[in-house]
Amino acid sequence: MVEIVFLAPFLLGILSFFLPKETGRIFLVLTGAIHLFLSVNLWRKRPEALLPDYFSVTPEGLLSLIVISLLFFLISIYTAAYLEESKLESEKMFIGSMMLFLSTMTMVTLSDHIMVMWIAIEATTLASAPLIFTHRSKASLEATWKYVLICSVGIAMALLGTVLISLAMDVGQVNVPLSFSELSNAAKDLDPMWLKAGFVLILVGYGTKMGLAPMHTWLPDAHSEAPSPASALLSGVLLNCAYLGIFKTNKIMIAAGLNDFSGTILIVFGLMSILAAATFILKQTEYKRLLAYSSIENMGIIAFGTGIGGVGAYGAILCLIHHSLIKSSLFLTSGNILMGYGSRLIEKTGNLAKLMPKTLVAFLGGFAGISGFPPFGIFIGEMFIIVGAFRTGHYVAVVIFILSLCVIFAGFAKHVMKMSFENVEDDTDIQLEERASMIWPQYILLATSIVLFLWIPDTLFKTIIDAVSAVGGGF
Amino acid sequence: MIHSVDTILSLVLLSVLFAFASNRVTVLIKVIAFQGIIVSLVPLFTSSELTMGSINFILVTLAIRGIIIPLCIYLAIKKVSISKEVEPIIGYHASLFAGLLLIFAATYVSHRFNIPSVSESLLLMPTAITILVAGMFLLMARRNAIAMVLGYIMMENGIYLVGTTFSTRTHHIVEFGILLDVLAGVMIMAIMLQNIKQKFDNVDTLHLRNLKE
Amino acid sequence: MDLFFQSLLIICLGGFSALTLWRKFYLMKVASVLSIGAGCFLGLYDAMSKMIESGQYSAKLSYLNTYSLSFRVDELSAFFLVIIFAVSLLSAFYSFHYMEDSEKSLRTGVNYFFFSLLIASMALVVTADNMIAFMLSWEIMSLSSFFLVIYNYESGENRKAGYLYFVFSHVGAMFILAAFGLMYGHSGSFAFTANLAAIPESMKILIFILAFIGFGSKAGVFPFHIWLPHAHPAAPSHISALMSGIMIKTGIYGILRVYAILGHHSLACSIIVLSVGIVTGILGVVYALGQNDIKKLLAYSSVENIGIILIGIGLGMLGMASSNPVMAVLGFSGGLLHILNHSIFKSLLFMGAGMILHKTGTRSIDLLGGLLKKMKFTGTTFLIGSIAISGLPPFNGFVSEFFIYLGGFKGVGMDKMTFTMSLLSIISLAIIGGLALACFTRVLGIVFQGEPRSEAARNVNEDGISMIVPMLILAFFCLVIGVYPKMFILMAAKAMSSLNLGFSQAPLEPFIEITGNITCAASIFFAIFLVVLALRIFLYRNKTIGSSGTWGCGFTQPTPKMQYTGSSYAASILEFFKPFAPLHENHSAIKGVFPEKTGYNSHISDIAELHLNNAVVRPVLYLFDKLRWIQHGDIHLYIGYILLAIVLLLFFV
Amino acid sequence: MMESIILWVLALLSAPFFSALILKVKAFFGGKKGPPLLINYYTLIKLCKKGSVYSTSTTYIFKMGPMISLCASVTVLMFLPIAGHAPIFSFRGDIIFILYLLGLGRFFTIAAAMDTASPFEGMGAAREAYFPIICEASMFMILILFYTLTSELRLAAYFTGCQPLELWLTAGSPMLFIIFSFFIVLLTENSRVPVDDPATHLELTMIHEVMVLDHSGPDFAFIEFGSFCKLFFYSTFVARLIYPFSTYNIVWDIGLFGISLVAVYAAVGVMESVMARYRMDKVPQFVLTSFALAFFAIVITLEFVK
Repeated sequence: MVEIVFLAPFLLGILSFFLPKETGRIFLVLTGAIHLFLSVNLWRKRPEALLPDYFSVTPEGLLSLIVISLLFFLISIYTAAYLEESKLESEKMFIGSMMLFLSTMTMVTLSDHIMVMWIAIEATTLASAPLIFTHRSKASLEATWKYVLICSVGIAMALLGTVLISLAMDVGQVNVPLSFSELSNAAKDLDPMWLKAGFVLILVGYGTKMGLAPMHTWLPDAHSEAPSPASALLSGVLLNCAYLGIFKTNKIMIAAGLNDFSGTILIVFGLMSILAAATFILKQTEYKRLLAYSSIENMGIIAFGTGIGGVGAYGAILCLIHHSLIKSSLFLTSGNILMGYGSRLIEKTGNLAKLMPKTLVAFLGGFAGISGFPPFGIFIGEMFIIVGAFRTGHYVAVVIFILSLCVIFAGFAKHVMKMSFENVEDDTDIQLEERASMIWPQYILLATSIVLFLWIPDTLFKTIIDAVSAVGGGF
Repeated sequence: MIHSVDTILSLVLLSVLFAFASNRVTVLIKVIAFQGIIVSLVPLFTSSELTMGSINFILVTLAIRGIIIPLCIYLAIKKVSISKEVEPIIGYHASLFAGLLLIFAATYVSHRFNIPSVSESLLLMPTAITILVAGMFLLMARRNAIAMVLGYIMMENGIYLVGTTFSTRTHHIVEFGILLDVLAGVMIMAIMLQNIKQKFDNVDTLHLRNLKE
Repeated sequence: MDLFFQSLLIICLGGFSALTLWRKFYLMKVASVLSIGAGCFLGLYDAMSKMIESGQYSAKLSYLNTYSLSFRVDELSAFFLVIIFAVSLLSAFYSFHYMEDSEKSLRTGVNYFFFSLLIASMALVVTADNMIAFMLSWEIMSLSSFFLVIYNYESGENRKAGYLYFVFSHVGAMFILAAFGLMYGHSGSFAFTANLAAIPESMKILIFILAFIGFGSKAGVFPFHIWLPHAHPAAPSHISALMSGIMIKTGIYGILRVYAILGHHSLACSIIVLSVGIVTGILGVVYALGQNDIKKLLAYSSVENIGIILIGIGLGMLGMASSNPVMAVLGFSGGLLHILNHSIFKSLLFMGAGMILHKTGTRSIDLLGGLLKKMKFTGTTFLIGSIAISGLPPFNGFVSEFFIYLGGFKGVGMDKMTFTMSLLSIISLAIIGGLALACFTRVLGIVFQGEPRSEAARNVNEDGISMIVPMLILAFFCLVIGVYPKMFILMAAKAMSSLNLGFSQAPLEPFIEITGNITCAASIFFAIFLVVLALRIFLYRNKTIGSSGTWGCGFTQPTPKMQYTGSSYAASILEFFKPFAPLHENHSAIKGVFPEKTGYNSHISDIAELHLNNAVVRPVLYLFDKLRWIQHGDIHLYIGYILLAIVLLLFFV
Repeated sequence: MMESIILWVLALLSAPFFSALILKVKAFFGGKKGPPLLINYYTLIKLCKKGSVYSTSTTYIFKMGPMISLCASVTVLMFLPIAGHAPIFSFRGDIIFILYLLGLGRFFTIAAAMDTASPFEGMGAAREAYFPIICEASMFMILILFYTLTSELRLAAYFTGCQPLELWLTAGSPMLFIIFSFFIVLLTENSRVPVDDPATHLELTMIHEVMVLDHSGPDFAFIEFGSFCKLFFYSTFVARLIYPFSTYNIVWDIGLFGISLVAVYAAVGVMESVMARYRMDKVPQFVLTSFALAFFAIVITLEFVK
């Protein structure tokens, strides 16, 4: 009974619209807990789906699911405190959308049918739009508008891509269900030209959602305007969901022996994303946008790693997991900072070291993690990607990769130094008490990254290997 | 040989040109509704066998694409009494010319590829490509937010048309899911339109370019 | 678990205990200093015994299920371990009285935490035996030292220093990673012991260059040294001692290790190392001479010494390239010994500078003066350190430079290229020696001698036994190595044996002969000194010893302000190096018959820093600035991007 | 060995005498009678009899300075093959040790000068720190040439017996360059005209003399004696190069060596009499000349002679 994992939050989400505010918060945490329980259960049992044509438990899906579930649970704890502090008007809407969002993302991870996956991914857009619009300001309206429109257009392209893949089946006279696993098995017989065209469209489509440059344009707006817990969810898990679509399509490509084609495209998009992130990180003025661009960078890294294949693909999966953990922690931290200083501008924030020491620990930890310092997992992921790229002989690409990472680090570090240590001009009084439930979720997320950096449980490891071996990854 | 569906599809092509040239939002909505109806009816002509299920599905599609979606937008406009000008970025004449070029190119491209279409229709593929790209054109060339939403719907229609051209293997439930998604998307966009109108007093996207870099 | 890992654990324990005990300031200091000290002591003992037994110890930890983190202590590692633990031990004790601000209790605790991490990670860097373990420890080292550098983050200068350091170390790490990536690309294994024979020679040179840049940026090799003179002064002095004394040597270690792994003895690599070493050495000391900040000066002097070490290693490599084992052995052992020596006297000097900073509150040498009278121990040990760092006998700096000289002279008799490089190394060593002498007589003369130039320098005292004793110990070793270098040079020679030089046993006889000669020469000097001392005592018996002010050559109202300043002392030498050390003066012109009070200040700029700004930072910023239009806020074009991406990609289908 | 020690003692004893020669030559050029040849001995004895006055600014380094610089000079002479006879000590690389030992002496001279807090002594110290850098470079340049000629790195290998002749024979005319180069180094290191004028009365223009302004009594005697020894040391180099032979008879050798030494000292004297001091900023160029000469000598030797 796989479907319950996404049906449960769906129903609970609908239900939450009818609950009073205070109950809603508890309900949210509860939903997170239930979902986590269900996901862990799913992980352990790996049951068959009721609708095996549409849903199945795949290793890559499981990985994403468990990350989503864990993140959502922690974020829901934070959200409960956050809502108490921030006094949103549309709290009910927010909580309900969070749960629906969770439900749709879960559906993405569990769907195996290419159309169903499309439906689920489009549904995530719709479910998350209210989250971005929470503040009801002009800016958030603009961000939501861009988000909905760009993502819808992009994802429409993915739909076209899936249609083209089915065309490739027609041309190649393959008659199997439209599920990723079946398609991978029959990939050799698919018509390569239409498959390629389909892949391109899917890549652009889901790439829009994932935040690959130049389709990333909605991302910084949406992340900066959404309330921080929502940004954490968007950046931490939504991007992964979109990546899942690309990953699975790439699997078909590799099975069809077109890995050169798909790999090159992924590498190019990855590099473009990293460069785009570098462009805007250098002189960024808002810290939430900074984090958003850093997400674009990391998505670029992941796409690059996937394109490299081999040990690079393994590195990409590690980056994916750890990026979710670290970036969501960073976004939650940014929520604290935003509430503390009341401004999104880097200029107006400063001297976290003195004013918000506990937040600073989470902030610096997250920064170190996201820039690829040990003991956080992105370090090892990036290392694998780089050595993998050398192994496969992508010298030019890896040189660009390394240099732009350096530029990004220089830009990022500058802002972080400013925010953490530099004095703010006037005596800012911090309007936030650093309470445990707004600090510990971040700490736990970072600690998870550290633990997973040092030690990966066998079952998780096996799942990762199952996932990457399908895209020609390994070690 | 002229396939029966080609007749109505040529009307769709014409409607694209019409949409490009028109400066009124209401006209555009009507064009979209017309396209929605035609596009939903195409499977009737192309499918080899018609089951009860598929006929039902066609009816539902017709209802959503041809009626509910345009109505949604129309109501949204009505409610907030938005100015009717589409505010083109690319002028009407140029748009018209682009539309002609587009139709030509679409025909050329679809003939280049040897697509084993399930139907013998000559115009199906060119029309699909045309409205797909035309939708994107509207998205890019019209400042009016409503026109952009309409462009998106047109694009979706195009994709649907491409899908019906050759995909017979998806179950209706899946297609229905897709349809639902589109519907929900359009509804959310309609809500956004209302909000834009409330916040900015009109739906010109000129106001929506403050977030950058 | 091996004693080595146990000692690291104890060290880290000290750091953690500081984090937990920070509310009780003295308890925290005692606990963490004792724990870190005990760990270092154990580690030192262990490294010594490994050095003596020369048994290779290796450990392998399974990592991420399929990989491993392997560590191996061979002779080279043991050599570095000895240095790391010894200096860390002393600086841990030094910190006890140095970190006295109980109001910054939490910050001190954090400082101890990262201090312990830094020591542990350095020890792991020099023992790491595969790429993963190496990069892991390397990055932890960078990270923890970054936090140590911004200890005093209130000052903008320190923040800038921390930032520069952070960026440089990350970029450097990326270069190292690229070098490792190339190796991995050919061998498909993360192990350092992997067979690299299949790599083409040109690729080996490329790998070496990449690694050299990466490690060089940590070691402070010109032009990647820019962070160093900013970061070392910013850190608390015991950290500066640690960073300058050993952390930058891990860069040298990396270069040596990569050299050993590649087993590639080409002329090209040695020429690169040598020429970079020469430039680093000379410019380092020139900039040192131009500094007015005592810790900055010491930092630049570290750059200089890295240059000397590189000259030694480069000569060794040159010897290998021209198959002259004696030259190779002399060069490498000189370079290695200089690593040891430099870590001794540079920590000593930084500790001295720390004492001055601690007591006077200023680092500007032109505000100091006459400290020797008030700070007997600091002054004397600083004197010893200064002599040693100038490479003068009978102290340790001379011994290593002597070996490098001998190595250089061995190369003089060889073919043209070797001859030219050797000639350049010898001459530049001579020039570096002379400049270092000028530089350190300047520091000594301005800071410790003469009359105090400010109130801060006038009222000083010297206390804090835990700060004095480490300096005494270090000074003692300066002398011991200078007079009895045999044991230490044998240590260096032993370390050399894991450099994969191709001959199983390095010829040791020349060492014993040379060290004997040095001991002998030093003894002669001391004997004569004793005779002269006796003579002096004899001549001064029953004499009247007068005391008066310094003769002012007719000027009867001398003030401390009339003394020669550090800037004027260095001015004429800097004039000579003007193209490389542009001088910026800042003074208002004197106008009128009764001019107002005026001031003068000057500083020299580092050309690497200038050019980094002009040639790298600005173009990069410009380029990316130009790209910023892509995100201009207009949704229509955003949708256009999507279409464009599709259309472009469809062309490739 | 015994002979070496005797020679060393002789050298120590005769060093002040030779220095007085310079004064004599200068007096001759000035048309004066000049001080007696033993003037330096008188001075030393006089100084030794006196007590000292120390500045209140000074520390123990001020007292160490004279001792160390004297020690350095005296020790250096033990490695010097006087009159072509083997020195007391000699080992591979001793020349480097010697040069650095002289450096140590310089270090302490400078440190002692800085100890007095006198601006004039500081000025002298700065110059003392500057010019020898170039000297040292040219010394090493010469050393490289000698090494290529003899493959030895011992002072004894260059200047004992007929070794200098060997140098002349292998290198030929470039050796003339070396003599000049050495001579310039000699003038610089010992603060003679045209680098420094020991007889001037203006402190601003002095180098060595200004650095020792505050020393008095036996301390000053040490300094004076040390500088005599140092001058002797450098003069020996030049003397051995202009008289490269050896008769293998110690008495003859001493005699002929003495004569050539006299010639060198006289040359210094002549130099001082006919030349004026250079402006301070011209001095580096002058010293660089020696470096250039040595460099050319190497180039020529390697390119044309071998």
